[in-house]
Formats: sequence, structure tokens, C-alpha cells
Amino acid sequence: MPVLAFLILFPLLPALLLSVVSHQGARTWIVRLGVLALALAAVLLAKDHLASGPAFYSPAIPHLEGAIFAGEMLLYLYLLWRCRQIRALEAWVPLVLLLQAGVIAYTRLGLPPVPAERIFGVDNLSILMALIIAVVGGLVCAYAVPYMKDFHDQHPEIRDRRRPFFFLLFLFLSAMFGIVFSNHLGLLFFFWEITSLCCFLLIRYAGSEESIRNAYRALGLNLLGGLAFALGLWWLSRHAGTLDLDRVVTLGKAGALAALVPVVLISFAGLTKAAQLPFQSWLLGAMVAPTPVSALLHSSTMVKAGVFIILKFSPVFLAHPSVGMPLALLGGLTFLVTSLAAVTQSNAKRVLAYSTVANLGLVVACAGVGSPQAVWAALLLVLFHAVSKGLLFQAVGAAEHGLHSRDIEDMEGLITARPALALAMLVGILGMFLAPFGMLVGKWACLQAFLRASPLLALLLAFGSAPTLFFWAKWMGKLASVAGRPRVRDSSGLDEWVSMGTLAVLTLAACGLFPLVSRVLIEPYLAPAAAPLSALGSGNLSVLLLMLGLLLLLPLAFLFYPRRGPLAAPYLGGANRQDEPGRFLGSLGRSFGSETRNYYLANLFSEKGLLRWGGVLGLGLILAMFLALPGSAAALPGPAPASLPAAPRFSPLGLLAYLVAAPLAGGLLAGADRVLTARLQGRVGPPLLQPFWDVAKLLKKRAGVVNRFQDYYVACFALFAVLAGGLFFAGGDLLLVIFALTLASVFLVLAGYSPHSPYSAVGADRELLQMMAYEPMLLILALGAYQAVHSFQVSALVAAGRPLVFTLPGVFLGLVFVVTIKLRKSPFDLSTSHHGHQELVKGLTTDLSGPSLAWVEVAHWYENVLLLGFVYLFFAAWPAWAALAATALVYALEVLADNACARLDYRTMIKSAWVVAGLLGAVNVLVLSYFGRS
Amino acid sequence: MGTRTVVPFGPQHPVLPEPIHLDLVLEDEKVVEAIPSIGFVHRGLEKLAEKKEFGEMVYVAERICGICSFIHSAAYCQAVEGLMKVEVPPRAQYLRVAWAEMSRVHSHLLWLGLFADSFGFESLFMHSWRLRERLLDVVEATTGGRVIFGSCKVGGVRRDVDAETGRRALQTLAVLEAECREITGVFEKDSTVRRRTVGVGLLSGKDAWSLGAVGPTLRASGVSSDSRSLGGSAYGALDWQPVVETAGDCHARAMVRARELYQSFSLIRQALEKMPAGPVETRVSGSPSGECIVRLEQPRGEVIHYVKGNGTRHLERYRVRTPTFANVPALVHMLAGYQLVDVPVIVLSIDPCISCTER
Amino acid sequence: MTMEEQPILPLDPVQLPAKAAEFAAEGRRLVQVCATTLPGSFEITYTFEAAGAPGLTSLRVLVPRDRSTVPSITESYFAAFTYENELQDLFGLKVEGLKLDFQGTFYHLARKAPFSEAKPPKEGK
Amino acid sequence: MGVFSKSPWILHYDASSCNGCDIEVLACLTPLYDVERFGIVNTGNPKHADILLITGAVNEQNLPVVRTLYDQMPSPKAVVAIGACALSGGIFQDCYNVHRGVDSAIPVDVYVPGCAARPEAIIDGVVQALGVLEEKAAAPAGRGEGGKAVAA
Repeated sequence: MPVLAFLILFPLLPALLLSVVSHQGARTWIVRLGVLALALAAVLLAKDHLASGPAFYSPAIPHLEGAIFAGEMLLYLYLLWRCRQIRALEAWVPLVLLLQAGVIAYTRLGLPPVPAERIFGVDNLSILMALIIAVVGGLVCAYAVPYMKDFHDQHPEIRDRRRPFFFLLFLFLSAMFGIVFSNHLGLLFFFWEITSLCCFLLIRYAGSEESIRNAYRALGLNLLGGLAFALGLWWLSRHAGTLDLDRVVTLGKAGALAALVPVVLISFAGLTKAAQLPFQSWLLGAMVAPTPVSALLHSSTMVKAGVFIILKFSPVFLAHPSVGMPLALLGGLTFLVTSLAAVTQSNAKRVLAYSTVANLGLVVACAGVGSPQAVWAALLLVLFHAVSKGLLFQAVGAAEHGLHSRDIEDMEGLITARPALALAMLVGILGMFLAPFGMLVGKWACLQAFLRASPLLALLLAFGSAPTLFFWAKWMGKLASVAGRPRVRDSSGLDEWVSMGTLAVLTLAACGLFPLVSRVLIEPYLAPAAAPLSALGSGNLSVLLLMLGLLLLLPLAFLFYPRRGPLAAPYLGGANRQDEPGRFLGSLGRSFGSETRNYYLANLFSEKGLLRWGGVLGLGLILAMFLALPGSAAALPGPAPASLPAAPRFSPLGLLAYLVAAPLAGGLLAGADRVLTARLQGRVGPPLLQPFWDVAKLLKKRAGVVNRFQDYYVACFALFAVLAGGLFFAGGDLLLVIFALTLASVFLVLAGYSPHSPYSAVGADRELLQMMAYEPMLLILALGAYQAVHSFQVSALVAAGRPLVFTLPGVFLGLVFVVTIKLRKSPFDLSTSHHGHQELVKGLTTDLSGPSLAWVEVAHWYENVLLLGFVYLFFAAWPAWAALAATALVYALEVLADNACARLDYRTMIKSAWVVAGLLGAVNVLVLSYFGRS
Repeated sequence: MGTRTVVPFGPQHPVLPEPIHLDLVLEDEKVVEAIPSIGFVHRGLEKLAEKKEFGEMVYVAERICGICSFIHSAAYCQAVEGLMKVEVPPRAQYLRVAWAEMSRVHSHLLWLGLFADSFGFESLFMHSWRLRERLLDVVEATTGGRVIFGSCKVGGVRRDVDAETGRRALQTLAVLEAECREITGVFEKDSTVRRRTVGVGLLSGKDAWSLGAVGPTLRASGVSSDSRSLGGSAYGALDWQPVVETAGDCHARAMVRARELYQSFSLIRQALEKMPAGPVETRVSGSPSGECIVRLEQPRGEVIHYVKGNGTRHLERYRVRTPTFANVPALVHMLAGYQLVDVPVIVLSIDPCISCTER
Repeated sequence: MTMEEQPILPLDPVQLPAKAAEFAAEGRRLVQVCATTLPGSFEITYTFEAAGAPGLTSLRVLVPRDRSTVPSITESYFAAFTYENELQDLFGLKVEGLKLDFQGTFYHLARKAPFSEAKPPKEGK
Repeated sequence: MGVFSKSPWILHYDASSCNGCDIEVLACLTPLYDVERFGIVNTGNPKHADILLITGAVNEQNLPVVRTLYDQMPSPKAVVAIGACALSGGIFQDCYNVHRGVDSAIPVDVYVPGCAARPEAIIDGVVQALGVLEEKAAAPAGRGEGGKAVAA
């Protein structure tokens, strides 16, 4: 109890000190010591409580209810006074405020008082949240001290109000601790409204017209949530006679409307705070605040409070899917829509904001499902997101101070201009979307949880993941593009680097440490029977660790890598200027540096349209939640606990066979492709073994890379492609295979971005578009396989009694369709092509030559064998010769299509691949899950 | 820092057999601006007229371009013959038509292949060029050359085609014509080809005319303009009609050329069959003086040969305005607003001949 | 040998843009622009074709060598930019009011304005 | 025979040729001649190419382009000049914008005469270039560029 009180109350001390101190040195030390104290206290709390389990405290606080009421009324008065700058269109803000005040006043004064039994509570969820708030939030505060000094140095026009600023930061932390430790909903509500207040004041910090308007929007939407919260309190006071959170959850699970209605109302409040559709606009608008505020709002406070309360209710949603499922779908929809919206953005902070909304959508979806597996996934997501997003916002802030821009396009070439910062940003981005890093593990867990609850959610995740892949990877590409910009000295201060460094290390470590976090912190919180970690499979965890190890160790290889050949200029159609090889002589005598710009796909979908329709659907789902209330009074039995999948069986023999035989088979397949193609074209064609000669020749050529990063990326591409295939043929987890394949492809894309040549870069962009096109279908393949045999293990799929092609005809056709893209066959050989010319010369591989090109080729052979392995799965129940014949037939058909089609454009590719995935794959999965489970 | 991708398209680019350069300014893949740069094959051959006598200049004229070779030599000869008031024997007139149309078939088959390559349809490219070799066999049998015929001279042609050679040529052409139907059918109907060509590179008839476009580029936009209608050589005596399409897009341009294949087959057949007996050249004496503009229909459109003589063995001015030169403004006009993938298709759709353009 | 009608109308360079505008209004197509270097001047011929009417009509201007400027017709005929850039690069003429002016980079030449020298042709052998 | 003879990848560039030789180079790839039988692939990208097939006389404007393309080809590499113009400037050697043959710009290994060079001659030139490539691959790094051979 004392530690708990310390966490809530102690931040007020630095807050008050900082509100009077304006000396930079003193401020630095107050913040450092304050943050250190908080972090230590949080760790202490964790240490004390992890062993003892959940605990409740009811200290005798005199006049608690009265004090809360008084505090709330003061808050309303202050906010009302603050509303004096509003415009006519914002008149709804004070209206909501007054309504809320009225509801609270009526509840407190007009209804008999409800006794509080358990005022504070500690469980593993609140410990996890406390750790995030103390560590990540604390680091953001430390980062803010030098940042804000720079900020005011650079923006002399903005009034220096750093004293209230730092006061608000620590007040925010205090209120967040209050929220996570309060079991008394009345008290929790008070802290809730304080965070709204802090958020409002911090957003309007710059005092510009835009910041004031956005601050009012944030306030209004949060007050709207607050109104729902207040109504919930009123309903509880009137019908349930308790305001204790744990009691409400218990009542809710049992199906009492007295508790169910407030649960939905308070969840609504959580949705507004977590900026879910259709309330996402306030969080986007909050970008006007200085970067530490964004970092704080997105990583450890505010939006996390929103999902925290919803997660608290997850047992209720598990028991009442009619209420939980619309909520889960709303989360899934938010994930899909805002991920797509992020694709259209070039403003780094907006990309980050949409990504936050999207990931919180996943957390909400998990909470809506409510199963132990889902909650486990949600907690992992909350943790990893806090770390990575905190890091990313800080890195963007630091970049902004150097570049005077937050546009991703302006971050081009940061890898050589500001390597340390670029590395921090790259780690943050890796942490957000790629295996083996945190968020991807979280998404993986989500997928498993969704599959057991509703395949529809899993499909939303499958489609939503593809755009995240696209926008993160293109950002990485910008950073990695070696644009020959001069090295810039870093201006970031020590505290900024400590903060970013710690978070970067945490992001990397999360991959290795998350099983520990899961065992110690998260699993005890879940239902006793649940063992979600083992559902991922311990073998898979070793694979993840292996991947991480490879990623970290590979750069070391460069110490021993011989520097062969001089660096070459990028390919520029032969128009390179002799004096400056990176520039070219254009028309009208103009001289250009090679300029490349990412794709924003504004001609495929618009941010506005997405949000409008997403918002309408989101409102509909919220309405559905309320409408489901009357019918859900009777508690449904939760779904039977899913049986744990059998321990993965790894077959070292398959792995070995793949490692040795795949390049042979891949090379022969490539040779057969060329011979067959030649015959179809009325030619004789090359010898069957030609591809081997080609690779042997390339290996003997002198290297001519544009920069040395290219070799690293190509090595990673080859390595992870081999790893993906090896995993598959060892009978491993299909999802992990797909993740490893994605990781490999991202490295190939980076190899394309790196030379900063328009041809390679457009090729890389197109490769990403291709990935975005086929990724949903690959995930659907895994989903379908799971529906069919209740396992992701390739070994289980091979052992299926009935050929999958009969169970999953739609998935099979969809797969064949996207394999065309992945095999680089017409009509979808957009990014590079094995034969024939295209508008991009050789696209992605234009600036690779000699040995690096050879490795790309060999990696493609490995990849192609893996892809045909996917196809083989559908026939695996047949005798091997028949299955192989069927697979060969599919390959021959791909070659035939390659020779019978013109190349289409990328828009057609994305649309058709998604439509095919949706119509064939997704429908197949849904049909199987609703009708096939007999 | 720029906000748009700038792609240096060429001068070396595999989709362009000849070097030109475009500064392509892109947003995503949308072409916002496309400014051409030429001159990579500019030799300045018009000025050779000062160094080579008018009779030798035929060799230069037919090397303005290795694809449009024959018609360049024919146009040059016709221009000089016009200055010198030389009457070319009728048999030579018919032979000139036959060879001109053979060079059109050769050029169009070549173009169909390159056009297919521009949208990544490699096998269609291969088959177009496979058929073209058949036509080159006929060319080789009648002229001795494959791409540069060397058969035209001032006053007539250098060699005759005997009856047996003519008969065999017609037989080969009949087989070839049947095989061409297969590939032009793909260009016309294949859904992926249509997706890449229909509605791409739109050019209205009005724009085509006012931008000075010529040949299939102009005729695909609904304007019936064909220099062969002037009745030069033996065209006035043969039965044919200009091929016109109305859609004004890349597909229409391909269709004009595909249909012209069959028109050319018919013209070759008519010319070889109706060819009167007699000599194939007139002796020329004296030196040219005066000036003359001759227009002939190249596979790529109207070509202008302008000669000005001053009574010496050397022309005072020899000037060639080639069809691609005339089509460049239309090309620049067409490119803006389409996608990067459409650029090769649109560029190829005018059947650019840079060697001609830059001389 | 059939020869079409090819009238050539002499014109003062000053009148050129107005005449070109008139031709454009009549719907004539620009067929070619051709320059010839004469001993004391540049002879520039602008050839047009009227829709549906046979024959080519040419306008001919003489630009004295010492003046070397000629007005552009790109206002009426955008397509003339290729010809007029060629005039600038090959003949060393200055074309005034040229839209899309390559400023001497239309061709990269080994020799500046190679056509500007009026070389008396050798007499025949 | 080493690996270079088995997998010669070519780059074709037209340095102010009249197209005659260029279309014959392309014709080599197509069904009648089908040089892919010998592993020859037209890459269209200097960075992937082993043999530069160059047609036409080098002119003022493409001189830097030819040099850039040659420089961007990774060693070992060979250059085959195709056609009368590439050999000497041919009929255009007196033109004001022409720099004579290709060897005035970059080292040439094999000369293929003809106007236009016939596909058979071009293929023969490439075959000779294979020997040059093998020689250069065997020679110590940095040496062995240049050299001469004449195709029939």
C-alpha cells in the first residue's frame, strides 16, 4: 500500500517543484531524480506484488467522497472558464461539460450514497501499466527537458511556459497511476477527468489558433466519453449499489443489466480516450503539441488509459459475445481503416498517430474477445507498443530539430547523415511490424486468439497488416536510402539519448524477454488454465531468438568482409554526369540529383473517404453494442477452452533436405521455366542447367555495389528466405514461415532503396506494393489451414487425411493467384522480372551486380521452392508422386500465364489480389468456420 | 528537397532500342511532366550533301534509318528526279511500290513486337519477330539485303525481279499473311493487352492535326491522311484505301498498323502482278537545280524530303523532315497524366524512329 | 510522275506570327520548317497543309545574317518548338518568343551552329 | 571453357547508328537465331552485363553516355563494335557531330563489319568476345581491358 500511495502522490512533488523552478540545471535534476524514484518504486511494487497476487486496499480516508465531488466540481468550473475562447461551432463542448457536471451532481446529491468497499487494487495488469507509466512515461519526461529547451530556442515566437508544462507532465503521470490503481470507480473517474484536463492543456501549449482548436476538439470528445462514464456511475449508483470495479466485473459476467449497462457506457468512454473510430480525430489533432506530449499520449498515458479500462471489462465481454463482438469488430475495423489511412501520409507524426490508433484497435478487439489468449495478446501489444512508440516519437522529435521538418521524405538518407538517430528510428520501426520483434509477436498472438473467437476478426487483421507493412517499410526505405547528404552533428542532449537508447534496447530486448514477462507478469493475471505462451510454441520462440541473433550478429560479419571493387554510381539510364556520378543530365540542359519519393496511393483510396466510411461503420458497431444489451442479460457459457495444439514437431531431415536440395530444385525449376518459355515463344532456349552457369558467372564477377549496405541487406534477404523455407520444410509453424518470408522481403526492398537510384527505388516501392497485395492472401492461407486441421504446424497439415484442396478450394485458387506475384510472373512482374524488359530496366535489382545479384538469384530459388511447398500442402494427402505432379502442373500453368499475358499496372494488381483474397480466400475461411465445423 | 520522383528515362533503356531521354516527373506513378531530350544519334547527315554528289547521296538517304531505309531512298530519288525532270520507267514505279510495302510490313511486324515488349508481353514480341524473318526472306530474295535494300537509285531501281522470284515471293507472303492473322488477333482481343492499351495515350483528332502528327498516329485519331493518296509511284493505279481508326488511343494505333499489314500484302500482290514489262531505270545526266518537296508515306507516317539544287553536282540544301520528328509534340502532349507503366506503351505507340528524327 | 502544287509565298519576318495565326485559324497543319543558309541570309520556309485541300503552301522569310533573329510561331503552332529549337542549335538563329526553349541544348554539338557557315559547294567533277 | 563462356549477358547500346545494325542485334534474340541457346541474355542494364554490343559511330552527345555505360559494367567485360559506323564512322565519318569509331571513346575488343552487320556476323563477334572475357577473367585484376580481334 505505501508504494502504491507513493506512486500516485509522489509525482505531485516534482510537479510542484517544476512549476516554480525555471533554472535548466535544476529542472534537469528534479526530473531525473523524480523519474528514477518513480521507476524504482514501480519495480518495487512489482517485486512485492507479483508473488502475493492481486490485493485490495481500503484505507480509511476521511471525507473521500466529498473530496472527490469537490475536486470534480472545481475541475468543471476550471474547464468552463477555459471554454471562454470557444467558437460557435464548438458550443457543444461546454454543453457536454455542463451535462456531465449535472449527471455527477445528481448522482452524488440526488441518490443515496454508495459505500466504497475496496478503494484501491493492485493486480498484474495494474503493475504492468505502472511499469509502463513509470519507465516509458518517465523517460519521456527526461527527454522533454533538453527537447523543450531546443524547442524554445528554435521557436522564439512561442511563449515559454515550461513551468506549467512540466507541472502538467508529472500531474499526468500521477493521474495515470491513480487510474490504474483505483478500484473505486468514482475515484477512477476523477483521475480520468484529470487526464482529459492535462491532455487539453498540453495540446494547446503552443497557443496557436490551430492548437487551440485541436485542444477543444480533444477536450470535447473526451468529455463526451466522460459523460458516458458519468452516466455509467449514475446507473451503478442507482441499480447496482456498488462502485467497485471488481464487483461490477463480477456482476457483469453474471449478466446483471445493472452492471452490463455501465460496462458498455464506460467502455464507450474508453473508446473515446483510445481514439477509436469514429473518435480518432482528436489524437490526430493532438500532433500540434510539442513532441514529448505526443510521445506521452501515445506510449504510456491517455490512450492507454482508454484501453486499460476496456481490458478490465474483458471477462464481461467474454461472457457476453453479443456485446463483446461488436466491440471487437470495432477494434478490428479501426485497425484496418487507420492502417490504410496511414499509407496516404507523409507527415511522420501523423503516420505514428494512425499507427497508434490502429494498434489500440487491435487491443480493443482483443478485449472484446476477452479470452485469456486474447487478453494475453492485448497486454503484450500494450507493452511493446508503449516502448516502440515512445522511441519513435522521440526519434521523430529529434529528427525534426535537426531537419526542421517532420516529413518522412525529408528524412531521406538519415542513415549516413545521422546514423545514431537513424538506427534508433529503425529499431523503433522494426519493433512495430516485423518478426521477431514485439508488435509482430503481439499480432501473432492476436491472430491465434481471433481464430478461436471469430475468423472475421482474423481476416480484418490479415487485411490490415498488409498496409502497415507497406507504410513502415517505405519509411525504413527512406532512412536507408544513401542519398549522399552531408553528415550532420547530432544536437540531441544527453537525456534525450539516454531516453531513446533505453527504449531502443528495450525494443530489441522485448523479443528475447517477452517470454519472461509473460510468465512472470501476464500469465498469472489470466485464467489459471490458460497457457497462451505455449500456444505460440516454445520451438517457435527459439526460432524468434535465432532470428534476432542473426539480425544483431550479421553486421559484425562486415568486419571480416573483404572490400572488393570500387563503389559504383547508381544506374541513371546512362545519363550520369561525369563530374558528379550521382546526378544526371536531364532535358533542357537541367542537371538533376536522383530524386525519389515514396508512394501515397492517393489514387487508390483517400484518407477522408476511409475515415468517413470507417466512422459510419464504427458508429454502427457502437450502436450494436448498446442494442445487444437487453438480449444479453443471460450469461452465455464461454466457448470451450481450446485444446492446446500438439507440441510442434520439427523434422531436422526436412530442414536438411531443403537446405541442400532447394537450390538445386530451384535452379532446375528456373531452367525448366526458361526452356518452356522458349518453346512457347517458338525458340529452342537455353540448356536446362543455364541458371547454374549464370550464378556461377555472377559469383566470379567483380562486385560493383553502390554502397556497402546493399551487401548486408542482400545477405539478410538470402538468410531469412532460407530460414523461412527451412522452417517450412522442417514442419514448423506456417505463420512463422510467412513472417520470416516477410522479413526477408523487407530486406530485399531495403537493398532496392539503398542505392538512391530512381529505378531501384521505384522497383522497391513496387515490391512493397506487391507485398501489400499478396500478404493478406498468405495470412488467409494460414487461417484456412488452421480451420482445416486446427493447427498452424506444417507437419499437421501434411498429415491431414483429406487433401486440403477439397476443403479449401477458394484458398487454393487465391494462393495460386498471389503466387504469380511472388514468382514474378506476368501479369504481375512489376518490381523486377526474370526475363524480358520493363519500364524499370531491372527494377529492384537494377543496382545489384555480380555476387550480390547471384545471392538474390539463389535466394529466389529457395523462395520459389518454398512457394511451391505452399502449393504442395494442398495435395499432401495424395501419394507423393501425385502431389508433386499437381504442384508441377501449377508451376507450368504459372509459366504459361507468364507467356500469355501483358504486364498490368500496380493498381490493377492490388485491387485484383485483394478482391481474390476477399472473394475466394476469405469466403472460403468463413464458410468453413460457420458450416464446416461439424 | 524535391517532392516528386524524377526518373531519367533513357538515353539507355532496354525498352527503347534507340536512345532518347525523357525527364519523367512522377507522383506515385503518375506522370506529371515528361520533357524529352534528343540528339543522342544526331550525326548531321544533311550537311553531307556538301561533300557527296547527288548520286551518292542515295546511300546516305537510305542510311537515315535502317528500318525506313527504302522509302527514304525512294523519296530522295523522287525529289531529285523531280528537280531533274526525269521520267522513271513504269516497271520501276511498281517495283518501288512493292519494296516500299515490303518495308512497311517489315517495319510494322517489328513494331508490333516492340510494342508487345513495351507492355511486357515477351512471347508476342518473339512471335512478331519470327514472322518478320519470313518477310526478310522475301526482301533478301528480291533485293539481296535484309534491312538496307540498296535497290533504289536516281532514275529508277538497280535490279529487276524476275517472274519466278516474284511468284515465290507471293507464295511466301500468302503463308505469312495467314500467320499474321493469329498475332494481330491477340493484339486486338487479348484482355490483358486491351487493359494496357485501350484508353491509354488518348489523342483527339483535332489535337493530332493541330500538333502536326502524321501517319498511324494521326489516322488512329480518325483523320484520313495518307501521303500515298497523292498517287506517287504506282499508288494511283492500285486499289487501296487509307486505314483509319477513331479511338485515338494506343490500341487504335496498334490496330491501324495491324490492318495496314494486310493492306500492304494486297499492295505488294497487286504491284508484282500488275507490273508492266520494260526497263527499270532511265539514264540521268546533268545536275539538279531548283527546289522540290516530296512527301511519301513511311510506316511511321508522312516523310518530307526537300532538295534544293544550284546546278552543281552537289545539292545546295538537303533536308529531311521525318514522321517521328512531326510526332514528338503529340507524344509530349499524350504522356502527361498517365502512369509510369504507360510511358513505354505511349512512347512506342508513335513508333518512334530516333535515327530518322535526328538524322 | 505526279507532282502536287507547292506554292511558296514570300513574307517579311515581322508578319510571320500574324500569318501563322491566320493559318492556324484556318485549320492548317504545320508540315515542316526548313532553313537554308544563303550567302547573305537565312532562308526559312514554313510549309503548311490545309485539311481536305491538295497541295502544300509555304511561307518563306529571309533573315539577314547580321540580324539573325526570327519571331516564333509556337503561339499558334506549339508543334513548331522542335523546328525552332533546331533553328537555334543548327543555324545559330535566335527565335524570339519560343515556347519550350531548350536554350541551345536541343542537340549537343561538336561544333556550334554547323549549318550557319555558307560553304560554297564544290563544283562537280 | 570457363563460366564466362557459358553465360554471356549482353548490353546493347545504339551510339548514333541508323538502326540497321540495332534491329539485327535484336533479331539475334528472336526465334530464327535464338542466341539464348548459348546462354546469351539481353540484360538492358550495364550493371548486369558482360559484353557491350555497340552500334553506330559515337557522337558528341552520347560520348559521355557510352563511357558511363562502359564504366558501370563490372569486370571482366568485353566490347563488341558492330557495323561499319561503329568501326570507323562509316558513311557518316565526315559528319560534323560524329567522333569516328567506338574505339575513340572506349576500348573495343571485337570488331564486326557490315552495313548492316548480319545476325550471323554479330553472333560470331559475341563468340569471339567470349574468348576475350575468359582471358580477362584469368588476367590479374585491373589489366586486360582493350585488345583487338576482327570477326569475319
